[in-house]
Amino acid sequence: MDLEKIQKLIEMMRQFDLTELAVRDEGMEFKARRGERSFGPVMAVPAPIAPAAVQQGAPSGANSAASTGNGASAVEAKAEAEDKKADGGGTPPGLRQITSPIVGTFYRKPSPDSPPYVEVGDEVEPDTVVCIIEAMKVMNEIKAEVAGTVRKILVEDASPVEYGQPLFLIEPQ
Amino acid sequence: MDLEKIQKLIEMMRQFDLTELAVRDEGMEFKARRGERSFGPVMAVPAPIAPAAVQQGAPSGANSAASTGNGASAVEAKAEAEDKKADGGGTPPGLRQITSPIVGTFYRKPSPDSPPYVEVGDEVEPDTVVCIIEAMKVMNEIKAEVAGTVRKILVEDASPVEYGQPLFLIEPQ
Amino acid sequence: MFSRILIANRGEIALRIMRTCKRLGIETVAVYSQADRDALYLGMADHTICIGPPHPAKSYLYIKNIIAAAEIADVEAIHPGYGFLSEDAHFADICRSCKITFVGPSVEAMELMGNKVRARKVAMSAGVPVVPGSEAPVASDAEARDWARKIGYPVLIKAAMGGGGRGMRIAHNDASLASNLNAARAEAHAAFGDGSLYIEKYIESPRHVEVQILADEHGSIIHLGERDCTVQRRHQKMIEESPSPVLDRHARADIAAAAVRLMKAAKYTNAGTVEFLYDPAAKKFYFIEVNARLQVEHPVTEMVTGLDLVEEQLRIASGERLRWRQKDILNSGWAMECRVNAEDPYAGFKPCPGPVTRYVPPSGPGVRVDSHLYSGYAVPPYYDSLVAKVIVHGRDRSECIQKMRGALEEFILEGVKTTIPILKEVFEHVRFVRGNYDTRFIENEFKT
Amino acid sequence: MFSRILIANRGEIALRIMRTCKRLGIETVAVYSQADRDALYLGMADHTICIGPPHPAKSYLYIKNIIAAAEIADVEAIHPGYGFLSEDAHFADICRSCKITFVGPSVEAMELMGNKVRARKVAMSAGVPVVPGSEAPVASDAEARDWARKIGYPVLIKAAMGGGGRGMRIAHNDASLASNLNAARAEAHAAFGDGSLYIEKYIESPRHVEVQILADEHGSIIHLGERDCTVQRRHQKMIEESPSPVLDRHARADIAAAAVRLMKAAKYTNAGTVEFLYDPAAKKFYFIEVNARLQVEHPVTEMVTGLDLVEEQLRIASGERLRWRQKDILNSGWAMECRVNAEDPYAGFKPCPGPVTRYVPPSGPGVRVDSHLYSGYAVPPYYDSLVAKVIVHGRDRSECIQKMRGALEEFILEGVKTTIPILKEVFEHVRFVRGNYDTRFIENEFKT
Repeated sequence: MDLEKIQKLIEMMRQFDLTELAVRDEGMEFKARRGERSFGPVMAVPAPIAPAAVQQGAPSGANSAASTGNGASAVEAKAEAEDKKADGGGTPPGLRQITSPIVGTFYRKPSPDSPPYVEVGDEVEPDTVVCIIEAMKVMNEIKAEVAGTVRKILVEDASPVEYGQPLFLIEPQ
Repeated sequence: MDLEKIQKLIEMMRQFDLTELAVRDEGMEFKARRGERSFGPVMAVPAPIAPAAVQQGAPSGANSAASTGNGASAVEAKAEAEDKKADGGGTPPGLRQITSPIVGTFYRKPSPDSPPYVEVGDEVEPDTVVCIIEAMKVMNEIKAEVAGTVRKILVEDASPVEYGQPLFLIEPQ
Repeated sequence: MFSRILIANRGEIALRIMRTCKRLGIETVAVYSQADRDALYLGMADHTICIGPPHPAKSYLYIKNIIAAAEIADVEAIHPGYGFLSEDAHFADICRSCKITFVGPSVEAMELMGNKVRARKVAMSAGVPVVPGSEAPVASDAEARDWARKIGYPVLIKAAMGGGGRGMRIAHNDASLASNLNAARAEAHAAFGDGSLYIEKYIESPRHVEVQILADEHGSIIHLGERDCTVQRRHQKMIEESPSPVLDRHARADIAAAAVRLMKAAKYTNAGTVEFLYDPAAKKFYFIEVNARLQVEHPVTEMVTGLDLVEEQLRIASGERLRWRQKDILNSGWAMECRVNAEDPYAGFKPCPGPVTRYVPPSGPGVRVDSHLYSGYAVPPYYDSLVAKVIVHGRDRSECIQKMRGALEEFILEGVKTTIPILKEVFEHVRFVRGNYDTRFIENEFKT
Repeated sequence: MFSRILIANRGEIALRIMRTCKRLGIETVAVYSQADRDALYLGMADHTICIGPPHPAKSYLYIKNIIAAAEIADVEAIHPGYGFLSEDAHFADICRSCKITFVGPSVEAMELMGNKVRARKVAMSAGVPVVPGSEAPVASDAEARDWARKIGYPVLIKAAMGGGGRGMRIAHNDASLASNLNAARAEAHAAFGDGSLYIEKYIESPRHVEVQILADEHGSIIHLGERDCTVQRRHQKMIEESPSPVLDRHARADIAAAAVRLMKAAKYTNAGTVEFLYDPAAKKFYFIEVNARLQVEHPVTEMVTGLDLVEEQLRIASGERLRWRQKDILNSGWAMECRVNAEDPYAGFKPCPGPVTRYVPPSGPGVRVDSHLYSGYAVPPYYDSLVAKVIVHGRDRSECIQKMRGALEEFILEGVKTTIPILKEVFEHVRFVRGNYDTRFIENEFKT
């Protein structure tokens, strides 16, 4: 799920003062409703990111737009956003992301000739090493931090990754 | 999902003052609703003033956004705006404004010692002179242009007035 | 100096004039049409007066309401900006009869310069070269043909009352002259109410070079160097720079001296510009016309001289003496201006009014943007499509080109189509970068 | 010259550095924290890399992620801007060991200048006057008292590792010295992890004057004149100008020569600033410290010299020789800068982060605004509250004051409280206009 797109859609709703918006395209479905009243600054004001969201490594998501709202409907929107976070932030329902805690180069294998740490379908435990990220010539092992099954590997081997970039989708046990 | 397309659709909604829009095309579905009330320009976008509105000296109001519209709902919106204008633009219900057609100095009397052309409560015909406006040493007689009763005199004697400035409130017969 | 003036204009130039007034402690009265009532720059004025509906003829060109506004606001002077009433001698005359100072030249100088035939005569009498041609409107097609043969084809047919490239046609031989004369006459009648035409030499690959003049009412006159405005589309300037990349030291001195001679002969006062065609191959220049007002591209001269031309205009109009002698004017570095218009450059420069959804102008060392835009402003459809001027100053031409590329790249202006994309193309074009182009550069090299 | 650099900073200075890179054709890699991910200036970068969460310690100060970003983006150099890692010799050392050029002085010069006691010794050895005081941290309260008596009260107690006014106390006699020493030591321990203190002469009515230096890696060094940064609140600069209104020709030459001597002795390279206290009554100046980086107020120097200091920094760092000799530097006119902070000036300069609902910066001849703001930007609460710098250039100080008043008046910045109102007050204050004030001007004359 592309949180940025969702945020943009929600921002557009606020910017153009929509009360309802529903879009279905390319397998994605989006539906939202806002309160009847007009909300504060009409221009696309990106609200400061809530530290809570940040510490979870979640992109500045749907909830940040809602957080500038006020009145009942904003609370609703926020509650909805929290729900989404509980089932995985910006990920498909039921899946969890493993994000990069540092900047560096992502490697799926301990050495060029070794087999990858994990493949799609593998079971992982919280302390299973799923990849290494090289930064300043140091290899940093990244652990799953969750028990479950690898459902998707989001980054190509030997690619650069930035802070907070999603690396794997895991289906928790 | 093409965000730009969506934004354009939403912008069109605002531009043409739609309250609802639903589109299904090439596998994409879009549906949105805006509040019933006038939102005012969202980013304080002053729409070009329709010449019609201007000649009536009405302030650039909610209706100006509609004036650029076309298509069914825009026509509806426009009709609504016209209704508003009919009951006096920015004036209390049932009253009509006499606005200044030129820039100059407003005088209620033909000469300092004369009585005023009209007082509150006076009946006027369309060709009753209600005041003079002096511009470039020329005294311009301003007529009521409507039959009715003077309900309010909005400008002090001997004050400067600008183009389109409301001078009198008339209750039409 | 004045204590209160009225600005009989709108948009970026009204804002530009207000900035100088603010600095000098002059109160400003801004007039506006109903189409401009929400413009933010009105908030900077000390007083604002609505002068009419959107159509310019009923507001910014409607002398009666402007004079009435000046009278009720009790101003000492009116600054006309450029366009609208700025070159209207009749308006200047009414100002004078109402005892309001018109910030510009005298009525007489405006009348003289507003008539191209008379202006040309003044130039010739001052020893300033003019484009060879009929010195008066041609009385007949036969006279036109005689002139054309004497000068040599190709020749240009020009409307006596035209300007900005309107009412011009080229004839390459007797036949095309005959057919073009009829068409040009009809056009001139329709556009200017006067079908007078004259014939002149058509210069194949000209540069547009103009000289900025300042003259006070006490007989002092100086020039502030030249501007090169060769990059034009449909005879309207797109990019201006100073100095000109094609003048050598001698040509630069000659052209400036000629401009000063002409303006002296015309008893011209205040700021004005003498426009020339320059033929780089022959190293010859020819007087075209005088713009008896502040010009759109005046910031280019401000950047290289450090002067504020609006301040100089106001000082001169209030009767002060020029504070500078010619030797005090030290042009330094190079400056360029790009005009950003709300137009689609790839659809014949079709105007594109409408709401500006996001506006973030460039800035940085040596970058200036003159514009009345802001996020949320709606460009009205009633007026000129110029919405911003990007001006850069650098040590030399190549630094200017670098800065302008950066500035155009950085410029965020969303919601309306603008000329920014084609300006970017021009700044990448090898002929522009080398300074090797003529006034037909845009039409010849770009798909517009 | 470099072909790709990383900018290890954010906000207006990241944008400022990008502008110069764009112009010079240098690709830029912008790093950002999650709090800055929507900042528009990131769109100007060729590459962007998220380096951490909003807290600076985990992003803009987190060396590991910045170096990793530099490596994956394969840059040749890192420009640190000001603040954050710009004066961190350890970071510069890591850059060097990773073969990435740090755009700034050498690690050795940074270490030398980062330590005030060592920097002071260099100054003394170069014959540059320093404020009379203990040349090393005082070992005991008794030693402090001996110094204080020797120098004469009032004296200043300063933390060896302090800066920007933090960790300073004034003592007027033995008793206040004793009590302030304890408090200052505890504060210094808490703030800097080092309780070392030293004692120096307290100058009653000082001006803050600093000299901008450029030095290449081939032994050439020049100065670009001085800046006067006397208008401060809580020891943080609010307004800077060049030249200083209180220096005469001799003092100006002396202070510049002293700065050059000091930087030569320190084998300093790249851009740097030597800060002095100037006592206008005694016409004496005293070295305070060196800022081994680009400064917030560098545009003031750019306006009077016509140089681009970021360009000079990049050229020097890439090994080029200075393109200027001292005689080529011709400071012309006057320049001033106002720092606009998102703070409430009437509530103790409390930071006011939040959404900017409308942003329309001033412009016009001689006006420059360096800012990363735009309508709709949200000022994050995690970083410095500086959001815009208004810079003006004029012929003289009074023209600068006029221009700045106009620019501040014109500035539309809604949604957050800013220091614009108090800046306007300062520009109307008779003592400011006359140039007659000291570093305590704001606290003494304004209710903040």
